[in-house]
Amino acid sequence: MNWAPALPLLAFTFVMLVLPATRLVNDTFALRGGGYGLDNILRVIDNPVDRQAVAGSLGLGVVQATLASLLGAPAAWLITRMRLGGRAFWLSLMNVASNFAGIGLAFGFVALIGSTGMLTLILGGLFGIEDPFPSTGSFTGMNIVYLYFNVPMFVLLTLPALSVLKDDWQEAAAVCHATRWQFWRHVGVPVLAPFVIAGWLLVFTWTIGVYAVAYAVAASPGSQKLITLQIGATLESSVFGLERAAVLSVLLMLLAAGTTVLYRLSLKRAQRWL
Amino acid sequence: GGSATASGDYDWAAAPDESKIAAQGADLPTYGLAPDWANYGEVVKTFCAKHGGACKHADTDMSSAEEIQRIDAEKSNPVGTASDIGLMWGPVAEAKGVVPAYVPPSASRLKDWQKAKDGGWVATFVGVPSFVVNTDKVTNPPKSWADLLKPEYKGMIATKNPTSSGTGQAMVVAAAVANGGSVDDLSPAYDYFKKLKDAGNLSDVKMSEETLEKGEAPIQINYDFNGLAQKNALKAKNVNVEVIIPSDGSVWSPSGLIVNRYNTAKGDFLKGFLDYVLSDEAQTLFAKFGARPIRSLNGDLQLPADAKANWLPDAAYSAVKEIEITKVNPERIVADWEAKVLA
Amino acid sequence: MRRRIFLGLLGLYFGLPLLAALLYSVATRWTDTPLPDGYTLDHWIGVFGKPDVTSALLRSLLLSAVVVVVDVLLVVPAAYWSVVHNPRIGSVVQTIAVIPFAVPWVVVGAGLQLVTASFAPGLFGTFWLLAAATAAIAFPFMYWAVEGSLIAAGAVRLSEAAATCGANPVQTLTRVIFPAIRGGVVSGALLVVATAMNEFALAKILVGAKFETLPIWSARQFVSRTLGDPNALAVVTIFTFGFLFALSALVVRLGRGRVSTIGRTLR
Amino acid sequence: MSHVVLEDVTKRYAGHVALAGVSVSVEQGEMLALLGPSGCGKTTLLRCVAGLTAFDSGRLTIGGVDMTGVPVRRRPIGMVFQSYALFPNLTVRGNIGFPLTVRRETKTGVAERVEEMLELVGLSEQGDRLPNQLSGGQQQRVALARALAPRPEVLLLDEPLSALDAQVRHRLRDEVRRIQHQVGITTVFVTHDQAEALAISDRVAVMNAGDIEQCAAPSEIYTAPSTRFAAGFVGNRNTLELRTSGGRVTAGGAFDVEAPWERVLCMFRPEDVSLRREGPGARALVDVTVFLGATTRVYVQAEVNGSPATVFADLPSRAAASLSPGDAVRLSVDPGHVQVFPA
Amino acid sequence: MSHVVLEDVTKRYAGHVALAGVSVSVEQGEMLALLGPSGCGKTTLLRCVAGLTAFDSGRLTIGGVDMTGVPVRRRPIGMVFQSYALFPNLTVRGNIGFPLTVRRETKTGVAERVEEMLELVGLSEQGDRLPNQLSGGQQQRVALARALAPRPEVLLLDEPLSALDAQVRHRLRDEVRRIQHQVGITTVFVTHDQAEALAISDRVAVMNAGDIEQCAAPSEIYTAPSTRFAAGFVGNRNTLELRTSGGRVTAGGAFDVEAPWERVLCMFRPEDVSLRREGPGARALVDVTVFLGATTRVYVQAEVNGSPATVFADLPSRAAASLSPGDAVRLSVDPGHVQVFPA
Ligand SMILES: Nc1ncnc2c1ncn2[C@@H]1O[C@H](COP(=O)(O)OP(=O)(O)OP(=O)(O)O)[C@@H](O)[C@H]1O
Ligand SMILES: Nc1ncnc2c1ncn2[C@@H]1O[C@H](COP(=O)(O)OP(=O)(O)OP(=O)(O)O)[C@@H](O)[C@H]1O
Ligand SMILES: [Mg+2]
Ligand SMILES: [Mg+2]
Repeated sequence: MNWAPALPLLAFTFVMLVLPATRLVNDTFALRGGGYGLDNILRVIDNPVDRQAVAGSLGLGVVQATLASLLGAPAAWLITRMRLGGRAFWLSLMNVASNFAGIGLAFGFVALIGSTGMLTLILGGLFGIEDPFPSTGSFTGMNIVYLYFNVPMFVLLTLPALSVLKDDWQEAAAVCHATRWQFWRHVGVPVLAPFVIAGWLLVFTWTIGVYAVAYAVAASPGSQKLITLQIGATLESSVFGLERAAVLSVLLMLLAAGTTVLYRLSLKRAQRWL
Repeated sequence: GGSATASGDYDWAAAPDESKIAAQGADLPTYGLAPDWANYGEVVKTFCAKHGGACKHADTDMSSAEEIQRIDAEKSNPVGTASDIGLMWGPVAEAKGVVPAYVPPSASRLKDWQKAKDGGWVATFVGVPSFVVNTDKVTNPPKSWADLLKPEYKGMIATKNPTSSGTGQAMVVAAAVANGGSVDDLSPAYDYFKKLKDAGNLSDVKMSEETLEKGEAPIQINYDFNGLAQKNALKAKNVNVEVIIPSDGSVWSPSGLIVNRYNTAKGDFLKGFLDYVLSDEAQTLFAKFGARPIRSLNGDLQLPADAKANWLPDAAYSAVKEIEITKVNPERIVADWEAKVLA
Repeated sequence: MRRRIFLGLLGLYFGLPLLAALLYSVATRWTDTPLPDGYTLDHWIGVFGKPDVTSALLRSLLLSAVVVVVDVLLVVPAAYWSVVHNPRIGSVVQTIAVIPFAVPWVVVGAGLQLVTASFAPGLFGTFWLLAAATAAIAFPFMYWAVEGSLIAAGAVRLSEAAATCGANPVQTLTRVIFPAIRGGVVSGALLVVATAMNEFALAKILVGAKFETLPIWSARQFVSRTLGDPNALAVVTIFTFGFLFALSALVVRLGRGRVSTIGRTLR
Repeated sequence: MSHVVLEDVTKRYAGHVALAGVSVSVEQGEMLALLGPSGCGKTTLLRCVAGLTAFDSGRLTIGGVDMTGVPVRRRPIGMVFQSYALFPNLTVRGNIGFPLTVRRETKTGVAERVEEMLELVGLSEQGDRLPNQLSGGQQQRVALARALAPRPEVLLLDEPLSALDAQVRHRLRDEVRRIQHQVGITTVFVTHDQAEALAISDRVAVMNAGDIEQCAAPSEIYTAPSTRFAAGFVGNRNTLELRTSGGRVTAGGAFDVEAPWERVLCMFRPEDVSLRREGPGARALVDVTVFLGATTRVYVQAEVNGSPATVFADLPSRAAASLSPGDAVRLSVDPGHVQVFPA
Repeated sequence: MSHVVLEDVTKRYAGHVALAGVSVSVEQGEMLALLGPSGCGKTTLLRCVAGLTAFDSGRLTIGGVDMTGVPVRRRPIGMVFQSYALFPNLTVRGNIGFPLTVRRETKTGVAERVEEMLELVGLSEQGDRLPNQLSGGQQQRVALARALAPRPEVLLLDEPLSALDAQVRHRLRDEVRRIQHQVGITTVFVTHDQAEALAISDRVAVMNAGDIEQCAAPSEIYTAPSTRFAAGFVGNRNTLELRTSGGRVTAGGAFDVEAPWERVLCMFRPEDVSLRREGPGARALVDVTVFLGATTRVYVQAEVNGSPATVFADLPSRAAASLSPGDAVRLSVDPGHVQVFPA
């Protein structure tokens, strides 16, 4: 078949993405002294901090994906039912917020719920609540910050899928004497489930890969360990070898590949009835 | 180092051609040598003016390791010129081969461990890891490392991360020396920080001027000269900051200057600059910022009183020790910190 | 009613950090009081009076523009060919698109640093490498948006119709397909711009001070070893958010809410 | 008493009148077809009966009970949507059983009724398929079975056949009619296809612009439309605009009828036109013949009262076979089959 | 010589045969209808002619020129798609002018031709609208004008009317026919609606399972189908499966025809059935009558050769008015109108 018009893109992405990725795979197995082996991987497995980081990232991914689904699914549903004005506002907000995963975000949250943040002081002043918020560098605090871009991410991911839920199914359920709740239980939720699962998987992957925010909120010794932070630290501190960064990056790629397979399977399930 | 293939035909060992310095400095990208860091902005400006030029100094903030790596990565298309490093990274840079074999004449005034064997880096000024405290927030500021363990400072102490920051690494050495260790034995520091962490006193907030100002992290372990600069800056905003040298000990931790061996197009400028930072003039400029010039530490420089205006009284430094910090292997600190403190 | 409360709380969550940053950007002194001690526009005036900020802003805009152009030129023909003639292109591209989605961009940057050092050392540190790298990490957003709108516009049918009208492939692409998927291209471009405006890791690793973009400038304020300017950072944060929000609202409104600005789809 | 009664029901959408005071009643066990052009308000009327749309004023009773305030799911109705609206994740059995399970009927009770309905619509073989594994016609039958399963008193059908192609449509039309007879359920059937309305229903209500123009048995609607709109909308009709003289209109000898207005529209059906070689009638020339199967449509150019007019006649194909373009013929229409309306 | 000639064209999709060696030719200026059930290969055949689908073996010539290897855009064809495939961003004028502008015709040349085409399809008023501002019927006409604008030699129409509702479909069917006559262009028209095929074309090719079963004039297809499939697919037919005796089959007195097989299918059209109160013929009881407008379909239960059979007859509505369910009648069919096929 004919590939010509796609060759520029394929060549470009090959050089810019596939080659670096391949290089990382190579560095995962290449030993400092020459030759190939599993030493680098074993060293990462042995390192308790790397283990903490893997656990932290997976935990964050699971919690984020779950919270983003729980909040994002109804939000997306409500957005689809809005008039143009409201929809334009919310879509734009979701759009910008989903990309707002950087220093500005960390800054905003510190100014809001840091120990001397605006909201902290208001709550403390008005209701005498001491320490109402966890520190943004802790696991819980990070979850609060990450939702800011993950909920929009989930909304944007699932919005197109929501259009599969036809209005007349609700009406049909009503004339079948079903309550609204029965409609959601028997039809709405089962139909949307594959898309929600797919969105969950993508948010999970995305969360684990986020670096800039983590860097901004959690770079102190006491804060939550994450895979990306370990990678970043290696890049910042190691002159002679980036093996650990390579190993952890390959781990991220494997996670992504795994979730992508699950994601495809989940969507395939949806195809059964669409 | 100095192989002909990588650095072309440029003769690093020769004395700089002073006439070229102004032109070569016209465009000056540096790594980790910010104009607001230790008065480097002034230092560069004065040096350029001296040679009849005006430098356009633009900096990218990096850790020492990143600087070395970066210089190596861009060797065939060199951009970076000069970088500030924690001195323990000097030998690392030399081993990596990113610095030229040039020993400036002024380096003769330094002790052996304060400069490169084959050239390419020199110590510039020293800082003391100390406690920078927002006293509006902390009415009873800690006086010693031991104080930091008190429960009243729960969640208040922010530090740099020794896995990536030179300041953080110096802090580890200081804590080791204060707790009975030495440059050869940093283990007391790890035990200490482990205790500090388990006590819950370490904050997981980032250490920065902003978190200091707002009292997010009211106790920060930073270089004395940075603390003094912050104290002055925040005074303008009516925030009170104290810089406290730990009474149970700390260390004189030198910073150094490395220059990019591959950037031969600016070779004369770099050689001149490497020499200049040890001149009386440059050393005085460091002092005015609050950093002790290395030559002053060595007792080789008499500073005018106004240059010391920003300093804490000498008495505060009585427990501070001088050490050969280049004996410390920074990559070792990263590994040990992870294994012994974080795990 | 319940949906009002839900949306209200959500709006509050999204609005409050911005409000805090906004207040910070107009605060004279703000330490441990719930609200700033006083208000001033000095930071705003000061920030945009600073040549380093304005030129960083211009650099970011230039970078975004170049990246958008590169992505459009690379992605549109590929997506078109994939949808209309060879679906296998789509599978390959989708597989590649996983990389920037999963691998932190700082790692992509490090990998590129290693790769260019071995293959094209002359490229390292140049604006073009940064533009190319940013285009590479942002391309999935463009691809998803364009592919989605190609399918929605019935590109296969339209191409066949154009062929029976006597149009050659280039005429088909420029006169029929491109105008029909403009909405998708614009929304893809929006996400690409948002990415390029916010991207920091690649810019830091690949060019740094040589081409200081707005995020690098912000990072300098935030993580600098010495004195940052938090008020200025607040100004830039609010400005960037507002700029992208306005751009986004414009695009959504022009598309009458149908061409949503959704780049990633679950299809 | 009538089973479903609407009295003066009105519905406005943003100033646009969708129902302009509709009154109509449907007898027990009767099938009423709502026929009208797109946008005339058929769906709106049906949705008002179902409760899916709330009307602005008027009254609706079903079985004598006022439906005001009764939610959709408590109304004794079953409904088939134009798009079928089958639940995509449920099998055929799941769809048909849905209205029963939501009422918490027993498992076996549900299963029995489902089999019964599958039997009724002839889908016993396909019970375990998903809707997207069925053809359009099969989906339509599932929708019908689902609507009938809970034994509603009234069945509402919104253009249930319009998405199907002609052949399937004809077959299913007869099937819907058969099932309705068999079950004996009161039914309202919305369509814009007049042939369908005539074929399927006991009575046809012709709607136009939000109101019912005529409601009568199919043959009456067809042969004796009471309004010009009904005449033009139901069946194909030739329309001639003619001038009267002395209270009568003569169409150049084609017919001669009373007409109490000055200018009139004379409408007559193509099957009521006769074309003969000889004899009385208006002179005409055969233009084109279109073979329609059993009949052939013959277009003729006639001269009626001095001006040219195109008239079409449907003749049995065998009779039309002898006519070819250009033949001269005499055109006549039985005056009893000409409807006259003011122009 | 024929204008479009297909010789033994075959096309396979992953093992599934879409075209099983089709040979057919279309004369200059002729309209050929391709009629067949869904999935029989009509679209595939049309797309092969257009070059949108490549066939596996066989030969296609247009105007005597072999089309092998000729790309779509160089073939002398115009095509109208089922979904119209209008360019959404171009106005009506832009769409119609598109095939001309891509050929780099002059601006005024394009504009003139566009106006001409707008005139032809009666859309002069709507020239500046966008496709989504047009009704389905109007869109269809734009598609037709676009296909005709570059004066192709051959026009290909793929179910151009199937997306429209019945009334519009009938009107446009006649219009397409008129335009085709007026332009005199060789046309292939795909449809699965037999009434449409009969009404519109000069010849009808009945397709089944990838092959053409019969290709003949509409009246011949209708009255003398050559295969059982054609007989069943075109028009409504009663089908009785009967046993012969002595080389003849008698249907209980309804008819008596030759039949050279042991078991046969007798097929006859409802309009060829006569029902009389008295006289010869098979005994039957009227079951249901369905009013179809000009005709009424009467279902009767007859006893044919000892077993019950349902037969339907289409009678003029006036004649059928006297029949009601339960009436006893005599059923007969003119033997000349009975087709006999082996069972
Ligand atoms: N939700 C609505 N909002 C505004 N106007 C509406 C709405 N629903 C229907 N209408 C308008 O009310 C009128 C009647 O609509 P309705 O759907 O009842 O027509 P219909 O006879 O069913 O037509 P069709 O045969 O096209 O389905 C139309 O003019 C339509 O545009
Ligand atoms: N691209 C394709 N890949 C595989 N099979 C195909 C493809 N296109 C058509 N077919 C198969 O070829 C056969 C003929 O298809 P075609 O579209 O020609 O039918 P058709 O007569 O036009 O039917 P319809 O009336 O439904 O449009 C069908 O069985 C169809 O499933
Ligand atoms: Mg309707
Ligand atoms: Mg087809």
